[in-house]
Amino acid sequence: MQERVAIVGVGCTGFRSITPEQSYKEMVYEAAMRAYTDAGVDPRRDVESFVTVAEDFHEGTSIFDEYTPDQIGGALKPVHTITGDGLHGIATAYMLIRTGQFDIVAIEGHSKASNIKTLSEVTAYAQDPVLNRPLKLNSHFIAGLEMNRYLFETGTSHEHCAAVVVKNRYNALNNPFAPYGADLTIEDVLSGSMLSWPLGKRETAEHSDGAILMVLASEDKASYLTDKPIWILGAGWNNDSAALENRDWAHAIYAEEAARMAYRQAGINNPLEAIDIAEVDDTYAYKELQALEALGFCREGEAGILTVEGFTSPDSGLPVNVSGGSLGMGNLLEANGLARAYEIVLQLRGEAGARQVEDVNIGLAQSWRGVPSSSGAVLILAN
Amino acid sequence: MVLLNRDPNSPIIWNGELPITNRYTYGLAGEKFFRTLKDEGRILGTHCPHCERTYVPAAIFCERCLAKLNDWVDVGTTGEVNTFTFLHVNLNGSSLEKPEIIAFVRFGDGGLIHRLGDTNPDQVEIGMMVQAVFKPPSKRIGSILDIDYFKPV
Amino acid sequence: MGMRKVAVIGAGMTKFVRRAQETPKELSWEAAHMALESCEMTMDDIEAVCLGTAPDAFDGVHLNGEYLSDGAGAWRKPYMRSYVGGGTGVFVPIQGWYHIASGLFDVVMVVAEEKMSSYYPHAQAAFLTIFDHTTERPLKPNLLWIFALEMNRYMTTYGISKADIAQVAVQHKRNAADHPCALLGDANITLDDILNSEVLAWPVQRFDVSPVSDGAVAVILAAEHIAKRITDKPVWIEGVGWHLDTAYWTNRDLAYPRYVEYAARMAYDMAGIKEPRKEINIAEPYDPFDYKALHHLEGLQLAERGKAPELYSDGTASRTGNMPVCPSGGLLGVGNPIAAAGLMKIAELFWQLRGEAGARQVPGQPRRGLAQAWGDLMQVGTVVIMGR
Amino acid sequence: MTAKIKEFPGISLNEQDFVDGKILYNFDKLNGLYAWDTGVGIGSYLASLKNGVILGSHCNTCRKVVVPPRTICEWCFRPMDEFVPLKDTGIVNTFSLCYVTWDVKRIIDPEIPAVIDIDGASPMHGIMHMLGEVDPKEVKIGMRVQAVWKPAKKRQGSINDILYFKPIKEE
Repeated sequence: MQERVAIVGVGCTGFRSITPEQSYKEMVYEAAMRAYTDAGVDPRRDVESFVTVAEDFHEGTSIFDEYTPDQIGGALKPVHTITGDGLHGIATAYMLIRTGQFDIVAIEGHSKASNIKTLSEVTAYAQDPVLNRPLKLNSHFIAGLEMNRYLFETGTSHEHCAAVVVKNRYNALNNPFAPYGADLTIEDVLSGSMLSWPLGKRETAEHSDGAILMVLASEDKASYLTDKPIWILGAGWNNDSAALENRDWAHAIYAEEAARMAYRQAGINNPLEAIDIAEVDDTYAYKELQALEALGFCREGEAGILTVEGFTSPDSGLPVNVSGGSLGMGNLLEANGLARAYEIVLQLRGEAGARQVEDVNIGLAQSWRGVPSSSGAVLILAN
Repeated sequence: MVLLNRDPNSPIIWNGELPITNRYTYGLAGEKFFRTLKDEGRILGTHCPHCERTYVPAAIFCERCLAKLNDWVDVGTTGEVNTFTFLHVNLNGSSLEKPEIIAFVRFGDGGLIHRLGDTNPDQVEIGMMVQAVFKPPSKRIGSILDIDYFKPV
Repeated sequence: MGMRKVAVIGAGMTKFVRRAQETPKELSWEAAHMALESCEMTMDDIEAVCLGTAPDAFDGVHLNGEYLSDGAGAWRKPYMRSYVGGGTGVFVPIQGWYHIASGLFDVVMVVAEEKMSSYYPHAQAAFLTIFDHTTERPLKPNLLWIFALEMNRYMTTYGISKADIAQVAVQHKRNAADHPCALLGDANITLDDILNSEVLAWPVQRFDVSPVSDGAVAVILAAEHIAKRITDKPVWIEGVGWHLDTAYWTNRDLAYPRYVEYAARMAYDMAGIKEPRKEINIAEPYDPFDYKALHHLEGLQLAERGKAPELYSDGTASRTGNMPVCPSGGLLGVGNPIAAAGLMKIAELFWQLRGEAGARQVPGQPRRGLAQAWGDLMQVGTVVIMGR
Repeated sequence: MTAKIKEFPGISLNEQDFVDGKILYNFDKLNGLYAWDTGVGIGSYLASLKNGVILGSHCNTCRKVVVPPRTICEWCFRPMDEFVPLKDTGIVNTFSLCYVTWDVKRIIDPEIPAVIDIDGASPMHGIMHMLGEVDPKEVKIGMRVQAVWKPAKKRQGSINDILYFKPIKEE
């Protein structure tokens, strides 16, 4: 068994609403080359196993894992696919290295959301085919139900949610990879059209295309490959009820449980004290607030107030989604968590450019699999 | 990142589809739940004595302990609005002319997702009691749509 | 520090049927529930859950892993679904293995489910969507093509006859007659029945093919200290291996499955096996089509290239032979609910190595067995070696 | 264990059970429409097909010519060095005589799918396509074939711009 595992290389294409000049394979190759160059490894020689995250209906191909190896250097090597978020993928690579059987493992995730012409209908096909799908409802209704109950139980206001949009899209202006940067006011956000009241369209992340690949290594290899290893202190993942009828509508239980698992590994008792920067799921604005509470950064009902007060802005108490989050970078389907973790890696290395936060030693990334799932993951990284 | 130049006459996209057509059985629990809904206009749950939870709609297993559930209970047709939303978009993402009121109506420890009717948006609130409005027996087919909608009590 | 040892300590499965009444969740639950009961454990003992199911097209649910999670026992537990096409059934126990070998968990439930009948009217049509969307799907390919193309190449390269291959279907379907979950067991089937069956896609005939099926299988894996406490007959996972070849399947020789060889070598290395033909007592190679069992026995180094039919003609592969092959009845006999079929092979080895396989029991107290699956575009090999 | 267990779960239905209304069920159909970006490699392949040319690509490091063309060599992971127009002739690597369509309809005259190793590409490098203008009984592995193209005006930049491959008559 190998105890310690580090991220030793990262590569990313940047994100845009469309990417018509390249196929998904060419896009993934671009991220892969950057990551392997960053890590100083040759995938054909050095990388011993590969993990990818993908969903068939997002790709338009059944058993999509078929098409994953060539563009990541994985042909005729141990490659497998997880139908999870990118953070599930990182957790998988982490486990593979910890077995002692592999020293260097790569993890890839991407989005070609722009290629799905009927994304909302594809998403609706994830609803229970007997209980829910006959109602023929756009899946945003699930977020609407969840947000309403969350606001009701916690006393969070609509303005609090809008403040998340203002912050994250403003942060995105400092991120050259983020296509949705904007300088908005709370009124701008609230005056947009409704998706599923109380959820507004401007509180929902647009989709983007892009790819991310990361290289993980065991402690021995990591110290040989890089002088800036980013250590995995903890990885947690969890599922709440799959059935809409059985879940707790107000709370992100999956995030609570995933955080519990990750904190236990990392030996963290007081997250707010221990963690210097966080990148959390904000595919819907209220999700960021719900996540901050589930992750134990504050008590229930406080996240919105802290956001309005600026506590989660860059260079404040706990900078959250300095990258711009999904609201600023776009919803990347299975790659969302990788984008969150990518920012944490840059911050911990001190390579985040104009948006670099000072004195960061421990960072947290969190993700959610989107409606109608109740599945998410948490990763804790340190420099 | 590549050395090759794209043929300037290349088509940018290739259009296609996933031709997926499915037939779903209702399963062990669904069979009894929906037969009872259709034939008797009753909503059934199942109870797990070990976890002290009542699943609605009825399930054949407890998701917590995986025990088989044999204890069927009638939970009535009136439940509490646990949460609701006004949905402004269609299945395909286009705007609805008039938003639909969608609610999660609590029965036992579970409940049903459905539409609300016979009410206007201003009157809907969390905690209100609503009742299932069934289609006439001759029009029921054994479906969640055998309930037309829920209306305030 | 050495590697953590991982054992299989319980198993359960549903019957494999053409059309199940159960929903996919319910099938998963039935197998999971039975696996728990088999080792007298409860959900409180299960620390994480791994799920295998192949394309979402069959169950007919997008994000199918999320949909199936409650049936698989994943409520408020760490849960992931993995897939490598048809190889998934033997991959998902590997996924369970690395969960435990990583030191993060001690007890993991592994579930594999497939309900092919939900793809209606014809499950086979779903396979159109596994081909490249731009360069191949416009030709309207079907699943039979890839098998027929590979089978023809294999037969022609090594001069193997249809009769050589049909022995496999005969033996597996006869073996399956003893499996209580089997869909197509037939104790009296003959070589002529296979050879005279309807031609679907020459050289593939109706009885060369395993049946479209619904079903689920579950096994419980545990770390050494737990396994020894729960049972005096743990079956250890001694080696695992998997390899995925390039997606450009028309750019490689289909006569020999080198990805299976690579996967097998990885597993043999881990298990410390130097001479597989002497050290493997039972083989459960993947047999969705009869020639595939032969193809895989060669890739697994259990037969010389082109010589696997001899294992069947000289009796080596029979249930009482020196190296029984598919004593379960395999996919050809028990059925082929894709991911579940692969995990069925793991359950079979578990029962065989514990001497609990009933009428199917291989004599001589076998010590070590191998299960293998294959899938995608003739591309992936997954191998698990289990031993007492 | 299986010896001890008498009953395995799993309820088997007949197609007639659905017809007779003995069980409840419903239908659904995915409206899954996609517009996949073709990119540099496959975009150029399709453009070439429209001009009646099968395009490959060449890796200097591995000294291989592959088809369909890609921009990355999966074996050395370096960018491919150049596009290479290939011939429209080749050798049957393997084939089948298929009496069932993709959606499981029976047909009398078989479709003949084949892998055809394309002349000009490295050995064992081919594409999947159909054979035509040939008696099914005459098809052999190793047989030489040539593409039959749609008329230039009707080509769309698709793999279907080749109708099928037919045997080359040996002079």
